[in-house]
Amino acid sequence: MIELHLPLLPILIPLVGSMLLLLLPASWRGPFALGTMVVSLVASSRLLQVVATTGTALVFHAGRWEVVEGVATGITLVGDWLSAMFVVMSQLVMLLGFVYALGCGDKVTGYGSFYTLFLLLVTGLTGTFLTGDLFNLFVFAELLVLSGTLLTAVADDKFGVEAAFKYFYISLLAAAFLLLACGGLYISYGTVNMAQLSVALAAETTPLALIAGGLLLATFMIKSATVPFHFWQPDFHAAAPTPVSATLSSVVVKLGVYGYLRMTTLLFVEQAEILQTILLVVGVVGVVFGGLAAIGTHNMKRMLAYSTLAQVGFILVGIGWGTALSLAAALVFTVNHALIKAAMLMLAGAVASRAPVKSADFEHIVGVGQAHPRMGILFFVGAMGLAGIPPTSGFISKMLIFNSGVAGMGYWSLGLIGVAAILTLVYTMRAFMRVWWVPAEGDLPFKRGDRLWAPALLLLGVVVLGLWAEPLLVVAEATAEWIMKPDPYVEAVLGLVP
Amino acid sequence: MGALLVWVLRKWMPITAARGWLLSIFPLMSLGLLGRAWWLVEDKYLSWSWAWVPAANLNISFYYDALSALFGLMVAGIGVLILIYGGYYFADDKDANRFFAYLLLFMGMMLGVVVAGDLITMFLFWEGTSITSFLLVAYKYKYESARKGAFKALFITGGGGIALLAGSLFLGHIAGGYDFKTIFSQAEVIQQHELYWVVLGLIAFGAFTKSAQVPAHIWLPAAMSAPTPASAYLHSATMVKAGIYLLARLNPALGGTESWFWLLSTVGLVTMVTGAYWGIQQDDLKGLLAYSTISQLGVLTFLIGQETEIAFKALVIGVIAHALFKSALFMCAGIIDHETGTRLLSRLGGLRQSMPITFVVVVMAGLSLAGSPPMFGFLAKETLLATAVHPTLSTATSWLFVLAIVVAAAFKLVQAGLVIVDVFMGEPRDKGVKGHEAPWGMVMAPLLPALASMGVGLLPNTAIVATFFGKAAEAAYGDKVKVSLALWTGINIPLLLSMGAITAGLILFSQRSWLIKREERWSFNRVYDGVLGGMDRLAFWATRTQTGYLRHYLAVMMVAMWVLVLLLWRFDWPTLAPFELFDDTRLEFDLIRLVSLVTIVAAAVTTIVLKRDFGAILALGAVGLSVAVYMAVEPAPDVALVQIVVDLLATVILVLALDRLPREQRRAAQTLQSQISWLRAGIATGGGLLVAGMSYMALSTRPRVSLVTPYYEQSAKALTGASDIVGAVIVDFRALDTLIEITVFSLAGIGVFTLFRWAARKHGDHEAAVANRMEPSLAALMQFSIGERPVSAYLQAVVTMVLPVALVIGGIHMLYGHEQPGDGFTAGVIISLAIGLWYVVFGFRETRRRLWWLRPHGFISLGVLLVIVTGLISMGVEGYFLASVDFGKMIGLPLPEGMKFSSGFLFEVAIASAVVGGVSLILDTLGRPAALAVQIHRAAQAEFDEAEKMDSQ
Amino acid sequence: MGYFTWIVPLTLLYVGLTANAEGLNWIVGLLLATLVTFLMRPEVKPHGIDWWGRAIVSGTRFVVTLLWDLMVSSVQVAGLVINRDIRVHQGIMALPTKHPAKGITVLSAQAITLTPGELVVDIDDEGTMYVHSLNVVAAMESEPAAQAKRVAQLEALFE
Amino acid sequence: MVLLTSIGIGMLFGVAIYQMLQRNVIRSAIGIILLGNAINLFLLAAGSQNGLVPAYDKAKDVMPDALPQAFVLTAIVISMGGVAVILAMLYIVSARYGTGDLDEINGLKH
Amino acid sequence: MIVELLAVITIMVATMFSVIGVVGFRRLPDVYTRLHATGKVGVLGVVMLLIAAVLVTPLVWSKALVLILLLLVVGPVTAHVLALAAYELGIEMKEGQQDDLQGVFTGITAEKIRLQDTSEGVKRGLFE
Amino acid sequence: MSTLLIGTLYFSLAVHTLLIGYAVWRMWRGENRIDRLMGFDLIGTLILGVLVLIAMIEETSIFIDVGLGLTALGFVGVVALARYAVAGEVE
Ligand code: NA
Ligand code: NA
Repeated sequence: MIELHLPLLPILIPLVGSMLLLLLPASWRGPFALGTMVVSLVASSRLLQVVATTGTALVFHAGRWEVVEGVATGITLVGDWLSAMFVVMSQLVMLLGFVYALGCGDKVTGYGSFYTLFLLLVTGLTGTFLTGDLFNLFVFAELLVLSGTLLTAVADDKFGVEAAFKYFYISLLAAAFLLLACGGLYISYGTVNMAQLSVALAAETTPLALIAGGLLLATFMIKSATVPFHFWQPDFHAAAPTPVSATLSSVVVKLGVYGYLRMTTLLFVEQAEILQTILLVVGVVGVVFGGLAAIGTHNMKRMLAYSTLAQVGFILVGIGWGTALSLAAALVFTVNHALIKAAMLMLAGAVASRAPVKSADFEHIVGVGQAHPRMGILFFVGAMGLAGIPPTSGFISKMLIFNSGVAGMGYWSLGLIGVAAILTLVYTMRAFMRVWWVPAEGDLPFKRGDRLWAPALLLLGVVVLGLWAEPLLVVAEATAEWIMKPDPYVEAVLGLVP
Repeated sequence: MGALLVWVLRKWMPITAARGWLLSIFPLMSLGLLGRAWWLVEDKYLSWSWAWVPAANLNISFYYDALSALFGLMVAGIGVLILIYGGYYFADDKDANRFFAYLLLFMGMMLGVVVAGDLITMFLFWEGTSITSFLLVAYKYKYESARKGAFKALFITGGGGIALLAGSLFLGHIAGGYDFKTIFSQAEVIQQHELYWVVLGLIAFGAFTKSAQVPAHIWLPAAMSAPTPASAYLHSATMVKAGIYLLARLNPALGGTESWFWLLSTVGLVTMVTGAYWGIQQDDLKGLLAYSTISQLGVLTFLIGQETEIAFKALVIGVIAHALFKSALFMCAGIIDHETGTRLLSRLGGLRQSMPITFVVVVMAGLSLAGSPPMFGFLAKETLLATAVHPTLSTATSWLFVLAIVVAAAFKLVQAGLVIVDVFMGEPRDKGVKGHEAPWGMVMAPLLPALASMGVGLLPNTAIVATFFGKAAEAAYGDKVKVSLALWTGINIPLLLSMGAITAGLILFSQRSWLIKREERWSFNRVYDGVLGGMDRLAFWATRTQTGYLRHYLAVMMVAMWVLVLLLWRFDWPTLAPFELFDDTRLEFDLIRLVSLVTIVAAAVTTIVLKRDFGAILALGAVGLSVAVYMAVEPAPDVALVQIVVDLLATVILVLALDRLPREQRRAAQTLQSQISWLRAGIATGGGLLVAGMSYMALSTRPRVSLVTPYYEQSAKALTGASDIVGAVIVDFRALDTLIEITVFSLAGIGVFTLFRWAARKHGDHEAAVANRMEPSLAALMQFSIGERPVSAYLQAVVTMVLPVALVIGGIHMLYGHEQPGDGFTAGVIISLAIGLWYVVFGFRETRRRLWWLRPHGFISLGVLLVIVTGLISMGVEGYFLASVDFGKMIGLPLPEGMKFSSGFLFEVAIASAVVGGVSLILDTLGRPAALAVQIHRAAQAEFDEAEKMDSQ
Repeated sequence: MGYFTWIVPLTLLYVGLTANAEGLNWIVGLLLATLVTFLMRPEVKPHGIDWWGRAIVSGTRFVVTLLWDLMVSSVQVAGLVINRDIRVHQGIMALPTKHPAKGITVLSAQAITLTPGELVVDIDDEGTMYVHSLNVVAAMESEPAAQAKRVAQLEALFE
Repeated sequence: MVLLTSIGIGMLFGVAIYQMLQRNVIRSAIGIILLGNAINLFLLAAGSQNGLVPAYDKAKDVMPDALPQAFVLTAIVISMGGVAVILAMLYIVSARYGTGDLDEINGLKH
Repeated sequence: MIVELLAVITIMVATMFSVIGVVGFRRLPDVYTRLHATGKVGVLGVVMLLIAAVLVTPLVWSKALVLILLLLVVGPVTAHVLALAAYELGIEMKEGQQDDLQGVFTGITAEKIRLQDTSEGVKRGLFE
Repeated sequence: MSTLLIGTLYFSLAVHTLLIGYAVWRMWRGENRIDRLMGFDLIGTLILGVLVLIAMIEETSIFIDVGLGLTALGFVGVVALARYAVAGEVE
């Protein structure tokens, strides 16, 4: 029975945990939430393991509303290579977000509902990955949006509310697009089950479905902060409480990436070419724009947020090339970026917490690092990871992306992102120098700040994955192979060979 | 390895010169190993490979042949000396452990580069050298020049690294593998490939940046802010040779083509001449040496470009000769700097007496630099000239080459002169500069290479060395190269040219005051600054797009969404329904639809045109009610009911929120919407057209067939016991949606509460106002907020009754949710709105006193958990989470007709509980009188401060 | 026991709304009404059986009077509205409840307001109702008597 | 009716977008609520309009599609939650920035 | 048949009441007088519709009855609330012949609020 | 159901629907805020009438349930709005 419910458990466990937290005394909440995350991660890892061993998708028909005469009657949760991989990745990073939160001096972590909101964020994200139903995806996405908004709105940062407010507004637009898309697809095909839609869309694409496709694409672009739908992101990720912002900019934006992958490989396979071209263009624009903006901005967290635009740009380029090799590369990039970006944002938060004025503005953190050389080592490793310098896993991702471009003959885009890649080096190293090398004006007393366990663990992972990339690559390649054709997914869900 | 050890042992490391001796064990070991390895392989190669990432076909492999050995031995050998030297240099610097760690790390990386067996492995180490170089240059990071130099070096070599990576990938792609053996075997294929020029360009770019070729050379002088041992090691002897090594290594695969020849020759010669010229313009001793290095690197690049045996002979000799004399010179410069406190030529002078040994060393090394016999440098120059006059070259080319080489050689002689004469001869230009001899070990370190430089020159034809050099050259050349190290090869053209160069150099040196300007001139630094400046400007403009105006963002997104839709859709219309005013079989329904649509649109437009917010809110409520009418006609009573409920709830919440907004602000805000913005209107029209178009398509393609709904219609009653099919979908077929939906709703409640409790009192803005200024008018405030004004007994009595009635209605919605419109959600909203009405009429405190059971957080938690528990019980019964189970039937509970004690019922109760919790929290917080909010804030603050105090203890 | 003044009407409400008169539904309704009453904890005093009898009688009479008033004066207002020349003699007059029980004030206010042409605007702490009337002169004459009649009808409920 | 319905829904959506782009915070909040209404109307009108009697068991005639109705129900509830949160945030933002003008709520830029 | 005829008449009368309610809303001079038309005549229309519904269709009479009672309670009290609000706002009667409430009104008047707004409004602005 | 009855129902439905339109107009062009609020309240009442009429035409009490919700909540809404109209609204 546990096996059967595996695709459900990573959603259910944090949800139950979040609600139980409301009933617990304040001092228990943090550790309990962490424990919940551990259990949840165990479940999701097990899911991935089962997927890996069986080589097919685990499908859970919620409420036993199964497939009747080829029609999915209820909501299906699908743990396939792609979703399981994304879930494990995000829950791992989320777990470390909780670790960071426990050692974090932000007032927000002491608020009664902080961990509840955080666990609901996990629930929402996990749900969007695991669901096989487009409308259900909308519902989970709303959970995700709302919890993220609230977490940021109550952040210690005085701009938290503004950032959250803007994000939420824009997310409402995204929700409207997604609902319109759901409506368009349902009206065209009478179903919102993704496998079913895949079959139907392959048979015939109605004009309405095409419009829905455009709206769906816009939705995912908002979710992954793809240029020009990115405006909320720098504000939001910079203002969020550090443990949250670390997970937002690393894994939550990957919802969009997941969406693109599902769109191009499952739903709109017929239209994959134009979709990929669009992604390629916005990806390249993102790499250049994100890199430049990261150089030009005034705050370290903000810099890292802009950096996410660029890094997601690389991923989009990988998806845009659309070969098995480039998809695998994009997946590897996705995971590595998640770890690195989370670590970097945590470090940015840790720096801010040690600054005389709690802020990640560069003007406030100049020289703050000099009393904290160990943090500097961590940051340097992270910077190398972002810039794709060995022996970090960032190198592996960059190399794989470049390599897939070489093999896939995406020369002009490769050229552009290659040139833009140097921007990463510029902003990371400048930030490093500002904090750790430039002497501070006046004496900076040694100040305790947020604990560094979480970023240290993440960066350890970054280095380990840089030195021993094989397992990740195997998973990524298996995933890429799995999603290259929609048939296995459809077969697993509907139990029929299309 | 060594670096790690340094870090581990940093506590116990002696802060004396002995540190250097101790650490020199590591390069010594490497030296021994490499030498030993060389004996083992003799004239073949040694290779080893390990499947690093099989999934991506990546290996870690090593390839050790004479060329590797040549560079490797050089790296290790000079490394020994540098460490010993560095031990003295940093004799009393506690911090220097960091330096040694970096240096050893670099050494490892550099050795890795030269023994790497494939492009990827090489790249790994290549980047390692860039990073360690960055760290070493910025060793004195508190100085801006150090940081700038380090960054410049990293920026340029990092950029080259990206090019190299791309080039390597292209090369590997063309050759079908990254390892050198494969690549060599595919030389033909590579050179014929249409992407050959791409590969060549990228790899050469990588190599040029690393080896400081013009115009990428500018990082090298800037990197002179590194401590001298690092400069001597990285920036003359080893790292800068990495590019040379790379080109030499790949020569068999890439070399021999026209483009190779011209690219390398041109760049090499330009670098050679300009480096030599700029060298003599330097005031800083290290700057001079740096430019001299650049010049020498140009020479080496040039040589690789040639496709002759003699060139490769010249290459190996040049590499070693340069490594020897230049590291010696650098170390001496360091000694001078260390002992006198300055390295400026304009201040130094007359150090001959005070630093005799150093003087001797400098003379030996300087002569080698000048290329005069009997030094090794002479040999290097000779072979170089021999290359230039090689018969395979066309005459014009040959003369051009020769001219360049002679000019450069003359300049180098001037450089040597400057170093020897200006520093050691005559009188100090600055009287305050006094020198004394350095410790013997420190002087010994440069002495050894200087001696070696002379030794190789004086003891020609040393069989072993010559063979070794020959093998190395052969590895690069790809064919047999015979190297003879004879100094005197008879009077030939190279010798004559050499003499000419020396003469020219001497003349120039004597006239140096005319030649040397030493002032700011145009250099490629301007380009670098321009590039960085341009990048910063672009970056500035990139961030300006983030205007901070939400409506800009929304507008851009709307437009972008349209573009995306158009890209996919491309105006592909289905067959559209013709215009018919009424098409329902029942006219009156269409009439209601029409009227409600008109009402909807009219009321919606009213929300724009009304000046006052209050009227706009009323109009908004009317929109919602009209939508409900449309829905009722659908006929969708369930939806209509919820629409009504939610519309009224939204209206209430809106006015409550509005009531809390400051009046001044609202008054100001109301004046904002006076004129119509056409851009806004255009975007709105765009959105409207899209949705209208979608609706038109959707309605035109009716009737469509739903795949799922027929199943629901048939089996709702049978499988879930529900007559209300929509209700069955909500609590049974799509129960997961509903579970998450109520979680979202509850979350909204928790959120509003959390926001008011925490976010509203950040940064003193709220709190200050609350604590200081509000106190006197607390009572007045109580009166003026909606909740706490006295109302008539009549209204009180009616309102009192509303709540029990609402509870009963809510109860019915839950009990009969699957039989009639209404469900747990409507029950929850009705109940909580009635509670809200109590707040409005009785005030917050009185309400909370009387409704002792109202615990919103608990309601939320219990609600969601009840769903989950129900789901789990179903799981126990049916084996599936959220399965539909009729518990009443199971336990034989007698119930009235139409009522079910099923999972669906528990679901409804749970939904109601969560919704009551959520809405109560919202109304509590929004509807709570402001003054009371103050007290609650204060209580929360106290509680929080307490918690903080506990935390800090 | 006083709670039955709540439980009974609520049960009736339940059964009315569910429109299911079977015994089991009455039981469910009773349980629900009890639960609701328990949650509300109204401040009520216990009544004897005789009170229930009187309450039903006078309550019914009150409602019937009310409906009749409603019909009659609706027609009057309708006539007023349709009349080409609308002429109102409006005004607000004070009307004391003449009974200390708050319940009587409330029910009187309800009755007055339900009657078209008259509308309670406010009630002060002494139970004086301020009635807006379309024809204040006429109302000033008739209302005190009508109010006395209402008090007489309702007195039995609030002793 | 097909065309008129479409135009009606489109206009509602357009007004919603127009309001969302307004500077007055209250109007933009109204825009959000209108947006929800427009979407729900679209889902219901376009998604299920082909029934004659409510979707209840043993209906005597053609029922409208129940699934879009369920979607709309869910969407309504969710957007309601969103509205509550946005209003609360609006309150806090405008308190902190001392303005009811969205354009003045721009502490975060560049 | 008789019942049906009765129903038809009831519906017509109800419709008439609804129309009269709205016409009154249109024609009566001020807020207070209009409340008599909308708040009660209009409600009566719906009540009669409900009665008609019970007469002619197999609708559940008990539900209709509950709804009627609810309307009879809620309709007047709504009118009362609106009238009070109007009075509080200081909206004056058109050609009012008598106002016993003037001078004794203890609630808040718009006047007071306006005062509050100018003298102490800043505080409120700060607070909220 | 006889044609007469059905005709009456349709007639009444049409009248009520049109009255709603007037009420909306009134809400737009009200004299003062109470006037608008009255318009709003009137919309609620008329919609209830429409619901009852639909219930008669459809011969189902489902719409009465909807009407019940409308009545109960409409009251709450109007009371809250009225209280707000006095204390909260700005000129
Ligand atoms: Na329902
Ligand atoms: Na229902």
